[in-house]
Amino acid sequence: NSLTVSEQRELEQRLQKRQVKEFMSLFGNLVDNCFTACVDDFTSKALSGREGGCIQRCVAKSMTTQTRLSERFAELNQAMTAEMQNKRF
Amino acid sequence: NSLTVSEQRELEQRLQKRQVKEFMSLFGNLVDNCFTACVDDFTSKALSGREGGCIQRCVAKSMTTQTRLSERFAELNQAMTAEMQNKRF
Amino acid sequence: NSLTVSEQRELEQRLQKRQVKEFMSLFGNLVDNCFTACVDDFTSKALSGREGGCIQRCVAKSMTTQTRLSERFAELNQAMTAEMQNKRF
Amino acid sequence: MFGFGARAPTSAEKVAAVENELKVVAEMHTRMVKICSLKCVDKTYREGELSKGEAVCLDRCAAKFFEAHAKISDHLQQQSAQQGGGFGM
Amino acid sequence: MFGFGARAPTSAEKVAAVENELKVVAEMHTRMVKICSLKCVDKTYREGELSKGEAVCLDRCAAKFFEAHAKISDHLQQQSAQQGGGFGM
Amino acid sequence: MFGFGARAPTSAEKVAAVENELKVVAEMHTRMVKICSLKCVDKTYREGELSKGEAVCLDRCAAKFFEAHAKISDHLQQQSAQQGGGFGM
Repeated sequence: NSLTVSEQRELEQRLQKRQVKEFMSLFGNLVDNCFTACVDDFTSKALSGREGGCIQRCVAKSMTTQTRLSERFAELNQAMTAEMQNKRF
Repeated sequence: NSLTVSEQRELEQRLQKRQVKEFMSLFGNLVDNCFTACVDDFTSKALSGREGGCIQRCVAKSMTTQTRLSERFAELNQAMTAEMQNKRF
Repeated sequence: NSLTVSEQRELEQRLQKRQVKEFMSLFGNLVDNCFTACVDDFTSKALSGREGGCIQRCVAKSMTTQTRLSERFAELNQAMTAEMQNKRF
Repeated sequence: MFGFGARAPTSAEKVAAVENELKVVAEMHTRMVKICSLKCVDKTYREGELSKGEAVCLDRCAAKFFEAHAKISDHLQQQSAQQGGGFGM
Repeated sequence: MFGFGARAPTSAEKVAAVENELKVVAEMHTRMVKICSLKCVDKTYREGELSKGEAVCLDRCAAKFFEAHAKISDHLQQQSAQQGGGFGM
Repeated sequence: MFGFGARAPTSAEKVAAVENELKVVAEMHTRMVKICSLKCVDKTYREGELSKGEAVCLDRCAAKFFEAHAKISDHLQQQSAQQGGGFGM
């Protein structure tokens, strides 16, 4: 299962591409969620102060959420992997 | 439109990849649906007996649904294909 | 940033593939939306006149919506690109 | 629409064409399962089996889905022809 | 972020870079159509045409979407810079 | 399931296998973020920070998500084995 140096380099390139893709989808979901949650008044074509503030808080809160859940995910995933290793050997 | 043996082998390999991908997305949707439908109590960090039972029934029911709809799909798709053949010739 | 003739040809081929893919996803969304919005009576296995009419209006309205929003998108995207060019130089 | 121009298709193109056709059918299947589950299956999961009513609803939903799919495909072609094609993209 | 390091980009990389830019724009377009249709278009489909009110709503929604998109992009860059980047992934 | 048959895997296959494993984990992560945000985070965005209650809810939701994920994976394997595999596809 161990990779040679050139395989590792190939893998890293693919993962970098994936990361760009994931960041794009993250950004897209942020736009979806925050626009959907904050913008509801179509009597004007410019964002109101209230809408702009809501979007700013939505982005901040979403990023804290993302960070917190990613920490939990890493912990839980590590625990699960360790448990599976124990079962296997 | 008929494929040579080597083309057929290439196609089979691709379809196998697709099948793995589709199974993954099926599993993912199952997790989404059953977690969303069954888990709503966050006063504890372990699944309650009620939630666990709900998930088990959700998986069973979803698989029956999937199987039934796949049978209907196959029938309807065959009928549609036959009809299109008749129109063409 | 400018492409050679052969690079341009390669790009066009890729964009054509993407366009087919986008049309497919557009069509899929249309089916999702119009079926979800219009079909709710499962006492029969054939579409009723009301459901069929609703689907027809839904397709027409969705296409007008798509066209209108695409025009707005092109205008806004052009304005944004122009603005970014001005900032850069 | 999926023609290869004047020359004979390469092996890769032939395989891709068959793969694409199967992909279109697979996506239609996935879409149908999602929509008809949503329309017909009770989400409380008090039971792990489909009720008689749910099963009949799934069968009818599948039939209506195929009919709607064909109808929408026809409408789209008509309207694209009228508008000079393109659906605004 | 999308640099090719010190060496000159290969043909494949140049084509992929242009393709990627167009893909980002296409995804933004798709997202806008989905959100603004949801915000502005009545889903009963008693009419096959957009009402005056719906059309105006779509125009304003498109403008607000572009503004929100830029705002969110800015917020994200600021917060990523503050947190030392990464958005928790 | 992801075996390479009798022969030794090629470089491309080895890289793809590692990439695939990481992709499965990444999708699970994305899914968890989406579901737990939906379950725990208030969408009015009057505040830009997570409340204490929301933070605790996210932690518990993450733990429950992992438990449910494992449970569903087990159920699926059992039922697939009983039904002779395939999940109807």
